[in-house]
Amino acid sequence: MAKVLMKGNEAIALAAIKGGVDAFYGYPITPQNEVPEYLSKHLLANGKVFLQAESEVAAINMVYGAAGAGKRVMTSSSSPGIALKQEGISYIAAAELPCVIVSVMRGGPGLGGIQPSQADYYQATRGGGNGDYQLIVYAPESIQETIDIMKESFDIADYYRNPVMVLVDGLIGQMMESVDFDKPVKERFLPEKDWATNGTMNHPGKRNIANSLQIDPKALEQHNIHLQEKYNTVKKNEVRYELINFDDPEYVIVAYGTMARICRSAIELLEKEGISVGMIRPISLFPYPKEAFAKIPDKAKGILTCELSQGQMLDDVLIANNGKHKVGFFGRSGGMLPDPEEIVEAIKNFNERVVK
Amino acid sequence: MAKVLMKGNEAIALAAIKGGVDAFYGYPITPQNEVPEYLSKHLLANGKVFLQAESEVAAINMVYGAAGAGKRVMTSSSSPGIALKQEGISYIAAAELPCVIVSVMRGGPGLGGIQPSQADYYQATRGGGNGDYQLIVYAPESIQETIDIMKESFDIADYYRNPVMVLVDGLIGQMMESVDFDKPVKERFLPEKDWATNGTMNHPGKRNIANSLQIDPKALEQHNIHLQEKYNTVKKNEVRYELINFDDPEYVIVAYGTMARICRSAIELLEKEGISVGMIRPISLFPYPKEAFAKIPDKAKGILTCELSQGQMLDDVLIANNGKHKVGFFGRSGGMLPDPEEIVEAIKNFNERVVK
Amino acid sequence: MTVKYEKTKGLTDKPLSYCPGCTHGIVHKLVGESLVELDILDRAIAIASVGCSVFSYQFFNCDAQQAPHGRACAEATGIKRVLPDNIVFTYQGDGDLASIGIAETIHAANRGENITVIFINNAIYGMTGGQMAPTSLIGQKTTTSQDGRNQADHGNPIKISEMFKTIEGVAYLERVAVNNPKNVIRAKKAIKKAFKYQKEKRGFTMIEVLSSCPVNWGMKPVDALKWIESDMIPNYPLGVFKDKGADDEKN
Amino acid sequence: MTVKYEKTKGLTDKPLSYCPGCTHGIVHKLVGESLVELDILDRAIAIASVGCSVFSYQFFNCDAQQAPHGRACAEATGIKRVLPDNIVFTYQGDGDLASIGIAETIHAANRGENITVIFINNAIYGMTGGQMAPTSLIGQKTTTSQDGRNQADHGNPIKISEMFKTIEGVAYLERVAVNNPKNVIRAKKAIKKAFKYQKEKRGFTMIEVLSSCPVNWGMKPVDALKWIESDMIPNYPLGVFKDKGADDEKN
Amino acid sequence: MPKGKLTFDHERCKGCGLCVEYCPQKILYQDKKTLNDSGYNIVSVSEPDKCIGCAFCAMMCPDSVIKVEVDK
Amino acid sequence: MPKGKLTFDHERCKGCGLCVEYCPQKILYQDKKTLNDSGYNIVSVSEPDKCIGCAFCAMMCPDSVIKVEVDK
Amino acid sequence: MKKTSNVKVAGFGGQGVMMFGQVLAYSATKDELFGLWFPSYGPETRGGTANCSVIVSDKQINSPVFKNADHLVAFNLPSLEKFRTKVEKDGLILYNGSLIKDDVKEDNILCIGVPVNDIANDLGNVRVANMVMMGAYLELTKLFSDETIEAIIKKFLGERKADLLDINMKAIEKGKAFIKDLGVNYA
Amino acid sequence: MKKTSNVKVAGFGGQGVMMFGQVLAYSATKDELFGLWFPSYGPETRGGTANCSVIVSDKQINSPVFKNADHLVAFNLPSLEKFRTKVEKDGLILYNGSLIKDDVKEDNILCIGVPVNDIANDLGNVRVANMVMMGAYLELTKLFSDETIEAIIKKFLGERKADLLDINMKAIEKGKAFIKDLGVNYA
Ligand SMILES: Cc1ncc(C[n+]2csc(CCOP(=O)(O)OP(=O)(O)O)c2C)c(N)n1
Ligand SMILES: Cc1ncc(C[n+]2csc(CCOP(=O)(O)OP(=O)(O)O)c2C)c(N)n1
Ligand code: SF4
Ligand code: SF4
Ligand code: SF4
Ligand code: SF4
Ligand code: SF4
Ligand code: SF4
Ligand SMILES: [Mg+2]
Ligand SMILES: [Mg+2]
Repeated sequence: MAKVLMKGNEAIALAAIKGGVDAFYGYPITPQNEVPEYLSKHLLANGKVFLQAESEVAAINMVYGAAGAGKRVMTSSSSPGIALKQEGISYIAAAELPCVIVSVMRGGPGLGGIQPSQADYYQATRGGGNGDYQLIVYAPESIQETIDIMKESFDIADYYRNPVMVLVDGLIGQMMESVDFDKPVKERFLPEKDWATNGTMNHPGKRNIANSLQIDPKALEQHNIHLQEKYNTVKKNEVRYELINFDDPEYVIVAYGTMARICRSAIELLEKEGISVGMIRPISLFPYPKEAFAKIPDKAKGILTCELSQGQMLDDVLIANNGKHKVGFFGRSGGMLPDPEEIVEAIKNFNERVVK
Repeated sequence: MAKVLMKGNEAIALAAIKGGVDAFYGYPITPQNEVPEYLSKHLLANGKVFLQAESEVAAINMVYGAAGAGKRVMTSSSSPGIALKQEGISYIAAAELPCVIVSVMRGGPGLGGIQPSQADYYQATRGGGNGDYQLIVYAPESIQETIDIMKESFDIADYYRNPVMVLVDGLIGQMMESVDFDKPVKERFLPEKDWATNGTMNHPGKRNIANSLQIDPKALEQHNIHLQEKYNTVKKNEVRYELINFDDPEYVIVAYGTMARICRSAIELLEKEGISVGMIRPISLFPYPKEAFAKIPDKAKGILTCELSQGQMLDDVLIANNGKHKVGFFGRSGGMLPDPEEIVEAIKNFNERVVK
Repeated sequence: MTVKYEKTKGLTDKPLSYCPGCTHGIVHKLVGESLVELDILDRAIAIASVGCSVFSYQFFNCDAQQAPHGRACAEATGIKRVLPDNIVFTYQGDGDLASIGIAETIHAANRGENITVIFINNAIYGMTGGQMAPTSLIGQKTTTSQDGRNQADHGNPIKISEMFKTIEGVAYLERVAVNNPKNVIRAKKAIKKAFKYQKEKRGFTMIEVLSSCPVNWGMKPVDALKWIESDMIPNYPLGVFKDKGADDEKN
Repeated sequence: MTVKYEKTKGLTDKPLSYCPGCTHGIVHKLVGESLVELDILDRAIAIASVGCSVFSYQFFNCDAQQAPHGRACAEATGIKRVLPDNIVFTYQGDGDLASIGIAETIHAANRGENITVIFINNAIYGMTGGQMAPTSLIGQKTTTSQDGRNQADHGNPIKISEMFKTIEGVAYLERVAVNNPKNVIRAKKAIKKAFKYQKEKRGFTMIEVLSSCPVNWGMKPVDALKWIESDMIPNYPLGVFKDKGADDEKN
Repeated sequence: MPKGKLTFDHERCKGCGLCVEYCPQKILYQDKKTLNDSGYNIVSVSEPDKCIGCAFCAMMCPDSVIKVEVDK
Repeated sequence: MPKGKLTFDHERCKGCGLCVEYCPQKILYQDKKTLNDSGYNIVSVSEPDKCIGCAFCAMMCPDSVIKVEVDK
Repeated sequence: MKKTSNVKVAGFGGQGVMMFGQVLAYSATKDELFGLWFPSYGPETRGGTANCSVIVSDKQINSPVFKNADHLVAFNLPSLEKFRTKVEKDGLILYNGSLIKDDVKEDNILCIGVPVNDIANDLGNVRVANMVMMGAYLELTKLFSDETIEAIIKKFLGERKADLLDINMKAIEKGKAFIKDLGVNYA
Repeated sequence: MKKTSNVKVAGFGGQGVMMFGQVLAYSATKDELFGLWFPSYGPETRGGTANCSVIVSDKQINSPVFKNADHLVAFNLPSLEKFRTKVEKDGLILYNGSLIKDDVKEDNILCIGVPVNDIANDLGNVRVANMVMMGAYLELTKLFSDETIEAIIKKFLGERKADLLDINMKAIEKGKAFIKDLGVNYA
């Protein structure tokens, strides 16, 4: 397949199909509507399942059901819609069921607006559902990268029996780029889903149960410890990030998604002005690429965290940095996108932006 | 009123009445049921509003309505129930409406269990709703402190036009202690609620609107900046914490709620063994008492974060500490409560517990 | 010369945000006129829902709240319980009321909350660009039922008024349409009556209005009104489904 | 000697977690027996809901999932759509189904999902200690209606079967009670028929079972069954509300 | 028969044509030559004398463009 | 009339008394003297010969304590 | 009295375990001491075992959780087995001699069986067994005066069950008498 | 061509603004360049102004957001006013001369009005005004060949509207002719 021009949301949908999705359950919300629209057409036509649920709450619980039944299943939504899914997500993570959740972020809080934003970083990485659970969260910067991750995400979810969230800002959902669907996906050994609740006829002598209730606190603590061990394995194996212009950076930018792309251009502009700026671009937000920060040269003057929010990933930057360098913040929000020149300014006035 | 023995949940309810609550909307969930049960009796009998909603989602939106109408209103719930309220909470914060949300934490994730836990720290402090918003979060350690904070919380909510969350673990909800309801509350100047949507007859010539929609990204960004400024004021004025045994501590524990009380006893035991351990006890979780960390002596050997979770407040400790001291973690979860002796052990084996 | 018809004071002067020929605008006028004629505008509180009418808080000339998607009836309940003497109404689309918000609507009805619900059934998700609504007709093409809705894949069109008439707390319930002057006049009567009942504290009142979405139906505005007649009304018959006060209302 | 009655293989051997005399146990048996008699146990998937029956995944002798409070029908839909040849059923209390889960239940019914819903109406929130349910009777004292439920403060008891019979996608709907042997036999027939319809892919089937909660009603188990007769049945009349297959089922 | 007089708030008009369609006298038309600021063709009366003041046009106008006065 | 024979799985019994109440022959009783491991009084048959094997007792028992065999 | 008493009360649901603990906590409050009570239910609210912890102290109570109890009051065998190893040196184990037939022995711990069911049955109401135990407990620990306890029990019974006060107080008396008869001393 | 062209296209909803931009991005992809398109809707989907950004480049595209456009294509006056100050030095402003009567002038920027509505009306279909503009744009920028554009437009129209291909291509021709007649040179 040659390169094609495709809208981000549609590319997400097609990539899901290539990733082997069996069922989609979701509810309309801007700016992710092209995901269900595309899938409604192509899944039903191929004997797969598409269902527009009555709400986000229903959708995530349909996902629970189908995931428990052993199928590859996904949902997609945007900010307030993801908020409504938090209870269900916590259940799915607790029951260790694999699924893929696409979150296309818009401006908040509340109903907010429909323009691109990254103000749901907390929502993705710090839950909002109850208890100690984690999603595996990827935040691609381009439609191509979104496709590659989407295709792989079902394998990753199955491998860890954990929900994977693909987190993009609305711009990635709404823009069109030239992309290629044929990049191969890393092969993983995926064991049989012998835990699937698909009737004992498929596994005689054994009842399969999808469950998150552990009324005995000892058992529940044990389960929590097991989950943490799993998350630690994820931390060891699934960290992804890109280092850009890291030869001898004077400053280091940390940014993901669309913001990272804007910063790439800013770095080029700064280069022209003789200011060498590197970038850590986290691709996985959980696990967060803490180790990348160790690679920042001691003499670097500071780290500028750039987000389309009022400062959420900033927490992880501060934790990863752990006091080593000065950390500054630049953010736009509510759907406002900075141009590269604004980032250039921010670097030049780094000292005004230091938070710690 | 002399001291009375009262169950935490009932004390929360009575304190809310003393704090002037006009209306309660909630949905049953263990371990907070005595809150609505007590209020159902005493609010209706006094011509106030009590309504058992059809769900947590409905309840939080009833709260939105009544808060927008200018009344003192609250809800209460527990872990999965709070998860369901996240969208509504984001709306209320975005629309800048005052209300009080009581969260009585149980073990998670998912349905989990019904025993005490502190695994909803993220849920309380990092949202889960969409967008950049903050609740003002208090985490008392005793029923007495819960009462005092509950009584004050309505004033604080009104003052900042922001939701206040009172976050307790299930133990505080379920236990009984000797308490006093008469402690006076700090006086605050509370302006008229001239923004209340109570009919233009009450404010002729001006329409009042409770709203979180800002379709113009410029306006939405402006609103976000305004919110951040408000949160910064809160950070300046409303930080609360207690320093315990801070004369010359060898180690410093950071703990809140029930965990802090267990640690108090552990500190006494350690003192007997000649090990001097201090404690920072955050009372406000947002704003987080970062400044307290500056008071830790340079030569202290480390900071032990103790939580009834797998490590959530730990993030704020790491951020506040910013690399200055070694940070360790001790946690129990799923409803398991450590006894003071376990904390003693943890301090003695601090080095095994270091995370950073 | 006497004024027979002019822009109602029940609406603000702000131009409506609806597409050309969208009958959301007609219903807005009927609501505004009713509030003025019953002299309750200054104690009215509108709840705008999420849908094309999300901006209706800018149009109804009274206090207003904007509710999360589907939760208008919960928000209205919250207000009405603390302000029982105000007039509280919601304005909700079929996605908002019949899909995500069905629980809140049923329970407000069942409790007999003394509020009025204006329910705009346009058989589509207008604001989000034309996805299937629970009320979309069998055979109707939408962006999520591109080959036309069929029962097996998408389920049946939901009959809200038929369902709500079984609910005890409902005081008045009528289905109307705004597709021609005669029906608009009937719709006005129904909406006004619903508000009158609320004023009289009779309980939950709801008017289901068959309304057009020319843009997402892919029709000219006039054709859209004809489609209401030819396709919607046969599936959603007009009429009074419940009237608790019918006896003392016979004038 | 032939065995006339013994513990069904449709249930596991685990002792039930219900209080003494709670009729949740009777309904469990009827479900288990039906699955065995229709020979569908090995393709059955039970959805346990949140309520006293939250542990029912330990009791039904088949695969099972445990759903978030109120969402059993959504979960069942998710499963049934990907495994259309399995038998999927939910077991839900009145808090779970009629309060928080009413939206998911209505929409599953409206889509005509080919699942079976066992709806335990015991007029109370059992598991959480006796709060008012939407089905609690007027006058009934609960921990959140301590002076007895009254319409003005708490709303009306909701009539689920009456409401659901208006929904197109429902294939079979009956209200039964398990308060005496005669009614238990009727209940068994209804539950079995519902599963039979599902096997035949006729659509959504639901059996509303009037059931006891001696503990939270504050009654002895036997008195609780008498209260079903004297107080519940008059408010919730038994009978078939809908039977799409009545014609070809007349044997 | 009463006589009607129409006044248009042209800037609010969106050119949807509902008034034109539902005028029983068929005396309204869209003026293809005149655009308002929003770019819509405004509506005019072809034979004002034939107006019976029924206000159907105004009633059907979603955007409150038309004021109807009658003389009776 | 058929004759019935009952077998009890006493450890499952919770002493609720439903079987006792709904036995048409009134031949079941709670044995106040015998507790099972869970502390409940178990159920016994006073006049086994009168049992008609209707299985009402078993049907009403929520905890599957009773097995009924008939001889016909 | 010892400055702080950590008490564990355990038994079957329905044996009045929670009330036993609460009476202690209420009494502490009445006597202007600090009282703290908290329950720990088994997996299900119904059936199973129930236990609660009580702390009575003359100073502000820190940890509500304690590793070992000073006093264990066990109403049935499973509870005794569960908690007997978690009693402090010089502590007290009071157990239900009616249900626990074997003698209980632990080093450095005073172990006393009280046949509370039998005594209560003799009084004509097995449900006051917990108050028989209360009598024995108070006789040993001397924590609260009869007046204090009576006032609290009165409150517990409320108007609806006021007629039960007598039998409850009688049960306490019997419990005290049982200890006196044994001639053991603890406090 | 310049290595990267940042293009802003703006106008009323319904003037074919989005399609104009997408045709450029599709053409880039077809020619194995990198193409990027993104929309920015006004507060409401309906009515109001609409605009989109397009980037065509021979290398991987970084920032999708640009401060100033190389080329502004403005279909109405509000759009022109909104974006005219955000065009690069040596850039190009193409505007709808049918709706914008006054002459447009900006320093160091080539400003050309094309009466696209009039030309499209002459062709018998005002809806192809955007393709008239496309013709003018391509004649000036030389970004894509006629074959590329024709293939893309064909795809856009699909089978249902295949009969409109002719008039669209004619519109492009007319746009090109208009520029040729002016005798301006840009690329
Ligand atoms: C929680 C949530 N889910 C989804 C949306 C997206 N959304 C906005 S409007 C709408 C549908 C509106 O349709 P309807 O209620 O029928 O109103 P109409 O636009 O047709 O008048 C949806 C799904 C949202 N804003 N919030
Ligand atoms: C989201 C959520 N809300 C509330 C609860 C608490 N809860 C557990 S069971 C229950 C009510 C159960 O009542 P019902 O469905 O009638 O079942 P019953 O116990 O009466 O059989 C509630 C509210 C919960 N677990 N999750
Ligand atoms: S999208 Fe449809 S419902 Fe919404 S304003 Fe336009 S025509 Fe009306
Ligand atoms: S609480 Fe009620 S419904 Fe629940 S098991 Fe006990 S008796 Fe049954
Ligand atoms: S008032 Fe009646 S007759 Fe006159 S223009 Fe309007 S619709 Fe036509
Ligand atoms: S109905 Fe109103 S908006 Fe439509 S064309 Fe007539 S005057 Fe204009
Ligand atoms: S089988 Fe019938 S007669 Fe025999 S004991 Fe049981 S209920 Fe009584
Ligand atoms: S019905 Fe069953 S559980 Fe109840 S007493 Fe009889 S045998 Fe025991
Ligand atoms: Mg609609
Ligand atoms: Mg119930």
